[in-house]
Formats: sequence, C-alpha cells, structure tokens
Amino acid sequence: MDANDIKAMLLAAADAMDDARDELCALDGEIGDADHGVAMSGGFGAIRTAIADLDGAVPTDVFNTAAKAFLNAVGASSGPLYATAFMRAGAAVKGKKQIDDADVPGLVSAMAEGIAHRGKAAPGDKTMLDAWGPASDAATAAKGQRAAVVLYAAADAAAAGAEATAGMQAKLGRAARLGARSLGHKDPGATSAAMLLKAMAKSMEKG
Amino acid sequence: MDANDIKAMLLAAADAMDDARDELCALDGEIGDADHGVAMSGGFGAIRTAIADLDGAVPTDVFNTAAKAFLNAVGASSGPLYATAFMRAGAAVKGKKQIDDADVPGLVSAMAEGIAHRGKAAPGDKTMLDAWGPASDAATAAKGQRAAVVLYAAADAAAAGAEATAGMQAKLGRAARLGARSLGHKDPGATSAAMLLKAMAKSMEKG
Amino acid sequence: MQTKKIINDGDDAVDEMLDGILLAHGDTLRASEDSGRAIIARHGPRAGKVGLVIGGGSGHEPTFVGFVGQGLADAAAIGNVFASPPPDPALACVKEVSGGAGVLFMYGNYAGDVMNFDMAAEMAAMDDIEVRTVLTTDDVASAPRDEIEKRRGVAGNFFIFKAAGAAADEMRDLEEVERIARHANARTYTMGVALSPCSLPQTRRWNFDLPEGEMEIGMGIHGEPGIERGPIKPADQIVDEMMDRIFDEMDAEQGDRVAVLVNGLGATPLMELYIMNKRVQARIEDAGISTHATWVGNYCTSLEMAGASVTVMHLDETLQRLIDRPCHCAMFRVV
Amino acid sequence: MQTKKIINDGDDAVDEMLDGILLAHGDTLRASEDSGRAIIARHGPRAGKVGLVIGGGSGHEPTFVGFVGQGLADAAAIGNVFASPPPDPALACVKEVSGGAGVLFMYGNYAGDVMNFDMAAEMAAMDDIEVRTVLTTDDVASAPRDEIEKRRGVAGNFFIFKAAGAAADEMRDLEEVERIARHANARTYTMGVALSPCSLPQTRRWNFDLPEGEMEIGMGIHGEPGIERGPIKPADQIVDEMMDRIFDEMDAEQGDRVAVLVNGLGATPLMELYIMNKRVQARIEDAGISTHATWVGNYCTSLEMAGASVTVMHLDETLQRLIDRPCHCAMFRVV
Ligand SMILES: Nc1ncnc2c1ncn2[C@@H]1O[C@H](COP(=O)(O)OP(=O)(O)O)[C@@H](O)[C@H]1O
Ligand SMILES: Nc1ncnc2c1ncn2[C@@H]1O[C@H](COP(=O)(O)OP(=O)(O)O)[C@@H](O)[C@H]1O
Ligand SMILES: [Mg+2]
Ligand SMILES: [Mg+2]
Ligand SMILES: [Mg+2]
Ligand SMILES: [Mg+2]
Repeated sequence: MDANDIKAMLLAAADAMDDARDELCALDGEIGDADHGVAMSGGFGAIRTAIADLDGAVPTDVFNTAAKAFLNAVGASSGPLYATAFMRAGAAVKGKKQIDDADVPGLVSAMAEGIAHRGKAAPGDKTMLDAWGPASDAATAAKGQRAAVVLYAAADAAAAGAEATAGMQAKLGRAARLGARSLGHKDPGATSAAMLLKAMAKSMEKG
Repeated sequence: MDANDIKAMLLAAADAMDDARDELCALDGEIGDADHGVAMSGGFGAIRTAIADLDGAVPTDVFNTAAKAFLNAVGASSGPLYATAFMRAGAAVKGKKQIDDADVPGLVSAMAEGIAHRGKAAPGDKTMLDAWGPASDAATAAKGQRAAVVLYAAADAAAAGAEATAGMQAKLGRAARLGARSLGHKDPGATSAAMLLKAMAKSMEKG
Repeated sequence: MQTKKIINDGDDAVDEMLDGILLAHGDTLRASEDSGRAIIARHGPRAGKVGLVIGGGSGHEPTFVGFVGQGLADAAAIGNVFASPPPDPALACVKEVSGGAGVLFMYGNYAGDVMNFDMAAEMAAMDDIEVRTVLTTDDVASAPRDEIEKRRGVAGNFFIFKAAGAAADEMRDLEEVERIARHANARTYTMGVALSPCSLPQTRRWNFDLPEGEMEIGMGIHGEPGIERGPIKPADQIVDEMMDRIFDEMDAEQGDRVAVLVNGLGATPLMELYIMNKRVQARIEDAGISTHATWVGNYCTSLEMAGASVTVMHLDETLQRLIDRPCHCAMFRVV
Repeated sequence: MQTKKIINDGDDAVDEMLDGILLAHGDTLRASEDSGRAIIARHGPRAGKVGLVIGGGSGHEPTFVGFVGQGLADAAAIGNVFASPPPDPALACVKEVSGGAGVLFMYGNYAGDVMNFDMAAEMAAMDDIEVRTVLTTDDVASAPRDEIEKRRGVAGNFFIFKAAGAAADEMRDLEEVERIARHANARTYTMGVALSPCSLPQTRRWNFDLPEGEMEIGMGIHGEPGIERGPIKPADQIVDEMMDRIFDEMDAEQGDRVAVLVNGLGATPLMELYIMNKRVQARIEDAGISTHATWVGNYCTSLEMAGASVTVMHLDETLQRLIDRPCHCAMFRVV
C-alpha cells in the first residue's frame, strides 16, 4: 500500500464525516456544544484539499500534511487530538515508500497513542480514546492478517467502544460538567472515531 | 344622574377594557404595534383608582379626574385623545350637580369633538373618530329619549362605524404606512370606542 | 403560552428597568423630582445652553435613555413599552433642563408622540419656556418620498440626536440647533429588516407573526408591517436591497463622506451585524464615497425582535464635526 | 427548517465577521500578517510590556475580539464558532505582541482551548518567547468548589482580562501580571441562566432544546447543559438564586466593594438586564457590601441565545485600581 492508498483512505474518511456531520452535531448537542460534526467534516475537508496537490509523496508526507491541515482548519478539541494522531502515524511509517499489512496495526496504535498523549484522557473518561483504545488493541491482536481485516477489526472494536461510552460518566471535555447527566448519551468523538475507521477499512478493502 | 352614576359608568367601561385587553392588542398587532388593549385597560384602570377616592364631587370633577388619570397612565395616541375627550365632557356639564337625560347627547358629542380636535383626523381616516363621529350623530338624533337609550344608540352607531373601518385605508396613526394593506382589518381604536359606549349604556340602564 | 422573559410583573417592567438604570448609571443620570419617567443628565444642562429633550416609548433601549448625557441629550421622557410618554414627564424634562436659551424636543414621528409632546410644549409655553420641535423621519421604508412628512423615526435617531446634541453643546442658539437638527434629519436614511416578532411584557404574546424562514423588509421598530415579506435571503442580498434604497434617496457625489450605523433590533448577534457591515462598506466604496465612522451594535432595538437596520448619514463639514464631538452618555460614548 | 440568520455561507461567517470588524474598527485593530484569525491592537503592544493574548471560539462577541485594545488585551486568537482557535493564530498573536517581557495567555478553561494554546506556547518557546497561561474559571455553576480547576470561564472574563490588561499596561513584569490575573480570576464569580438555545451558522439547527416556558440555570455559554432546568421564574427569584450561589462562594466582609456585570447572552433585551440589575443591587446592599461599578449589556454572548448572567468581582484596592484604569477597545471603553 502506497501514499495513494493512504490518500484514498483519508478521502473515504472525509466523505464519511460529511455524511455524518449533522448526526455528530446532534450527538454533541446532547452533552457538548453541538459542533463536533462541523469540526470533523471541516477538518477532513481541509485534508481533502491539502492532499489533493501532493504528488510523489511518501506515506509520512501524507500523514503530516493531513495533521497540519486538520489542526489549522479545526482547532477545538478534535484538532490537536487528530493532528497529533496523524503526526504519530507519519512517524510510525517514516522512511517507507510502501506500507505492508504488518505495518497497519502499528499505524492504528500510533494514532491511539497520539490521542492519549495529547488529551491525557484515561480509558473510561468517555472520550474518543474509548474508541481508539479498543481499536488499537484489536488491530494489534489482528496483526498478521490483511490490512482491510485489521482495520475492520479496529473499526468493530471502536464501534463497541463508542457504544460503551453511553454507559460512562464524562470526566473530561465539555461533557464533564454533566457528571451523571452524561449517562445514556454516546460520546460524539468516540462515535466519529468508529465511523472513520470503518470508512478507512472499506476503502482499504476496495483498493 | 349624578357624579356617582358617572363613576359607575366609567367603572363599567374599565371592566370592559380589561376583558377586551388581549383582543384589542391582537387587533392592534395586525395593523399597529399591538398595545392598544394595554393602553385602554391601563388608562381606565388608572381612572378606576383615581375616582375611587373622589368624594362629594360634581360630574365635571369626575371627568377632569378621569382625563388626568388616563393621560398620565397611558400616553400613546389614546392618552391625549381620551384625555381631551373627557376634558370636553367635563366642560360640557360644568356647574351641574345633576345631569339629566337631555344632557347626554351633548356629552357624547363633546367627547367626539375632543377626539377630533386633538387628533385632527377626518372621517374615513380609519381611526377611533370613525366610531365616535357616528356615535355623536346617533346620540344627537336620539335627543329627548332616556339616557340609556341615547347611549345604546351611540354604541350601536359606534359599532357599525367600527365595522366600517375594516373597509377603510388608514391615513393616520401607525397603520397609515400600510395603505392598502390596512384594508380588511378593523381599527382597534374604533373597536374599543364601541365597546366603551356599550358598557356605559349598560351601566346607565342598570343605575 | 407566554413568551420567555426575565421580568417580574409586566406592568412594572418599565419602572423597574429605570430603577436598574439609575442604580447602574447614577453617576451620569438622575430622575426628575417631578416625574420618575423624566431621566435627566447630571452633567450637560447649563445656563445659556439650549436644552435637548428626547423621548418616546420604552422597548428601544439604549434609545432613548441611553443617549442622555453630556454632549448629547439633556433629558429623556420615557413612555410605556411602545407608547409615547404622556405630557407630564416631557414637561418635567423641560423644566429640569431649561437654561434660559429654550428647549428642543426631538423624537420619532409617531401620532401618539406628536400629540403628547405637543401638549407638553403648550404647557411649557404657559411657563414662558420656548420649546421647538424637530421630528425624526429617517425610515425610508415607512412612506414614499412624496409623503416624507409621514415617515417614521427609527435607528437614525442616533445620528440625528447626536448632531443636535453636539450643536447645543457648542452653545449655539435655539434657532441654529433647530436648523441643524432638521438638516441632520434630512440627511439621514435608514432601512430595516425583521426576522422575528417581539412581545410586550404586559401581554407576553408575539405582537405579529413572521413564519419560519421568512423575513420582512421595512418593518417598523414597533412591529408595524413593512413593505415586503418573503423568504430569508443571504446577508449580502439583504444589504444590497437596503443600500439600493438608501443610495436612491441620498444624492451623494463622488468623494462624499458618510457615517454608518449597522444596528441590531435586539436578538441578532454581533456576528451577523458585522457580516452585514462588510457588505455595507463594500457598497459604499463601490459608490465612490467613503465612510468617516462606523458604529455596529444594538443602538435602537425592538425588545427581543431579531433583525437589523442600516443607517447612513450623509455628512458635510458641520455634521462630521458634530458627530465627532465627544459625548458621555450612560450607554454611548465618543471620546 | 433552518434557523433565521443574516449570513451568507455559514462556513464563511467567522471570516466575514472579522472583515466587517476590521472595516469598522481599523483605527484600533488590524489582522496579523501571519494569520487572519489573529487580531492585533494597533495601540498597546510595546517594548518592555508584557503582551496579553486572549482568545477562544467565536460566537461570544464582543468577547474576545472586542476587548483587544490599549489598556486591555494586545491581541486575540479567533477560533471557529464555539471552537478553540488552532495554535497558528495564537502563535501569530504572540509574535506580534511580544515586547521582550514575555506573553500571557488568558482564555476560558475548556479542553480544546487548553490543548491548542499549549501547543502554541510550546512553539513560542522554540522562538525563545516566554509564554505563561492563566485559565479563567469564573462559572461557579460549572463544577463544585472542590473541583474548582474544572470550572469554565464565562462572562467573568470581562473583569479578569480587564484587570490583567491594566496590570500589563502599568508595565508590571510577567510574574506580577500572572499573579494579578490569577488573583482576579479567584475573586470573580459568575452564574448564568438560559431561556432559549442558539444555533451554529454552519448547521442552522438549535443546538439543544429548551421547551416553551422553561429556563435552565447554570447553562454554559456554548449551550453545555446546566445544573437545574424548570419553569421560568420571575426575575427577582432568578437573580436571588444566582446571588445566593455567588455570595456562597465569595466570603465578603461588611463594607467590601464589588464590581458587577449583568450580561446578556444575545437575545435578551436591555430592559430585562436592567430589571435584573435592580435586584442584584438590592441583594448587594442587603449583604452589607457596596458596588463600586456596574456594567450592563451584551459582553459575553452565545450567538442568539436568550438568557443572562451575573458576574461579581470581589474587589480589593489593586483590583479596583485596575478595573478603573482607562482602556480603549473597539467594543469597550473605560475613560
Ligand atoms: N482530553 C481529551 N482527550 C480525548 N478526547 C477528548 C478530550 N477532550 C475532548 N475529547 C473528545 O472531543 C470530542 C468533542 O470534540 P469537538 O466537539 O470537536 O470539540 P469541542 O469539545 O472543543 O467542541 C468529545 O466528544 C471527546 O470525544
Ligand atoms: N390622529 C388620530 N386621531 C384619532 N385617532 C387616532 C389618531 N391616531 C391614532 N388614533 C387611534 O389610536 C389607535 C391606536 O391607539 P394606541 O395603540 O393606544 O396608541 P399607539 O398607536 O400610540 O400605539 C388607533 O387604532 C386609532 O384609532
Ligand atoms: Mg463540540
Ligand atoms: Mg398601538
Ligand atoms: Mg403604542
Ligand atoms: Mg466546540
């Protein structure tokens, strides 16, 4: 898999975020400030534009470009979190022109670590880390299988993790002030994380 | 009929305005600024309070007290118009302790003249004068009959006049800017005028 | 269902508001002894100076009370919500601010206000105080040009009062202050647009309805119906319709200067007003004229109505000097 | 159905607003060369002075951009609606205002803002500019007292930024300005109430719902849910609930002085804010303390949200001097 496959993956994610924009805003409205969909579709929209004119790049360039584009388009909480995730992903495959299936679990884990590092969230805090954490574990467990399989495993784990956030009390982010009132609502960041991974898996399957 | 009968008449009018407050505001909302009911119930409410502690007064005192009370409680358009109407009524019966049936047409006409003088409206301008004008004519025509009969005649004429305002284009007041768009809407001031006269007639009948 | 308001008894709203204003701004404002509805500038009125008395219904704050202060109005007579004040407070204002040089009444051209202020002027005459009156008629949507005398006064009051107040502050005589006030009014043009109704504290019902997705151009600041209702348009189109109409009234020559007010009616965020201002300024530049000063914010409101208005004052040397002259009001300052 | 707004493309709203602001206030504000989202005070930043950089999401105007100017903030980093600015504009602000004495970041305590401004601070460190950070946490409803570090910054920013800006304007060093900023934050208490939701320009959907007849006490300025929802109460009761909570936090002694801000969230008329102020001042007097200065108006908004907040700053000699110190911002002045 080369830089173009990474681009394709990000473009698929961007489309998914456009489709989910209003749904994610509505989710964020329940326990946050109703803009998560705007942030994610805006951020990936910026990635779409930025990677379009990026020729002869290696995967790391694509990830670094994505990181900068997302960060400056969005700000918010998701900006630094995903920017760091993409920078870590870029670092994880530094120097490689081609990425093979065995690298994919490391990519997912690197993104999860970036988010954990930047956000200082703990598992169970009801954040996107509760999707990315399980995704990372599942990807690692699926190591050795085809990239698409690894990503589907990660996506499924992220989806389960996102579902589980409904049962968590928010400890960080805007929802934290809610305490018990945040129960019963899925965390928007965890939800979008699952959607992203699914879209990436799909595109990997095709490509 | 003495000062107390005048008071009773005004109190009856005050109750009528309270009942009609929201209806008159709604009418005013269609072609004006939605406050005519507030002005009329507020103005007559002030009259109610002012004449309460007014003992051993002659009719003129009652009318003058009503004029001042209404004016200062309301302002707006209706304030000066009804204040002037009441001052003219007071002048019309100046010096009298008792008012007999023959004085009543003069009272109604005095009020109509006061409104015409203060507002400089012409018949057909779609104002309260289009109720008070016909009321004055009807009262004069009914001269010689019992006070209640005179007032009922005035009230009926006012009601008919108010209905007719729906077919007029406003030339004065807030509705003037509407031109043709004011067609089909009854003038709130004409409507309240008819209600007032009816309440006064009723109270005269009883008393 | 009642509209949502943070009030106590709706009938007390105006008086409680005035109490709250005097508590917040007691350093610059006081109530007259004769009437709690007559708000007087602590600094401003002085011997030999023409007294400027403004006023009208409540619900337009900071108009009128917010423009009382040194260098602007000497006093404001305050009516009930959307209702002209009665003569008494206006007369109380006259007595408090009269410095022997006469008093000028300035207020929007509404039937009720005219009747009440005229009665006050008659009473003042009995006390040998000369009172002149200048009505503001800046709302270009409120009547055709050939019936200009029927037009209403709206947000343009801000500029018109400011010019007259500055002229009085320069110690010009009544004749001159009146002349300048008329001149300022003649050169001030406002167009408004409403997006939602407002509601009176006493009724807590919407005073008209404006269906979802619709706006009304030319609506009055009391919710008086306007000239055109239709679906909400993009900001640039709304501003273009306003500016076309304003330019149409104002015969400006290349290089002329204007002062601009982009005014919010109450519920419209600053973000939207500044987006409008971007287009307003572009149109002014395209017209080959230039903006001397711009104000953006809620200067003449209609309670919680959503909407905005654009006012353009066509400056000349005199008006520019008067607009720039410092003033210190509770809710407005030029330094 | 879309909410009613006077905008063009919702995604351009923030940038068009900033253009409109610079067109109206170009005499005091300019954009940085490096970032159109970094708004710099033309007067204020100078050699040897600590640079004060504030910022946060848009939609709260006049917070933050309106408080940029001589004597207050030197620059503001502007984010999307309700979203922290990215590090770039914050870094651009730092470079523009750094006068060799270090830079202080001040902004509300929100996860997103902390992450973005921290990244900017790290980048500034690479350029050997020392940046310190003070988070505002005045919203007493946003977390219990034992988790005070989790509280959000809301309308109290107004007082806290003002104090820090004045201290920097007095040419105090970074250490001292930071100390004063923390001190000001620790003595500033805000309680808010919301009556209606607001909507983002990009979605034009209500960001939460607040049924007819209901209000929510303690709601955040981004519509984050508050602490108590129920039927709308009379103004005096609402203010009492707010003041009880504020007094509960602030241990004032007889004769202490406070500064008061009665702030509108966007769609609430001045009439209601002044009615609230009447009660606020009564409660302060009953508590045996006194009000040094009061501001009433829209200072920290949530787009078109209806509602209000009350902020009390517990003054001491230093804070009183700093609050009184003149400042000249596009949307706020002390003279
Ligand atoms: N410290 C954190 N660590 C990890 N994720 C976080 C953190 N803070 C917030 N988030 C995630 O960010 C999401 C909200 O993102 P978004 O709405 O775009 O930003 P904002 O909260 O600034 O409006 C939350 O649902 C949560 O998953
Ligand atoms: N010049 C006038 N002459 C007679 N009646 C008038 C005049 N102007 C207005 N009115 C009457 O006043 C009524 C409106 O009164 P009101 O709503 O209380 O005052 P405002 O128009 O100041 O809000 C109109 O319906 C009309 O009948
Ligand atoms: Mg959010
Ligand atoms: Mg009316
Ligand atoms: Mg009225
Ligand atoms: Mg946000």
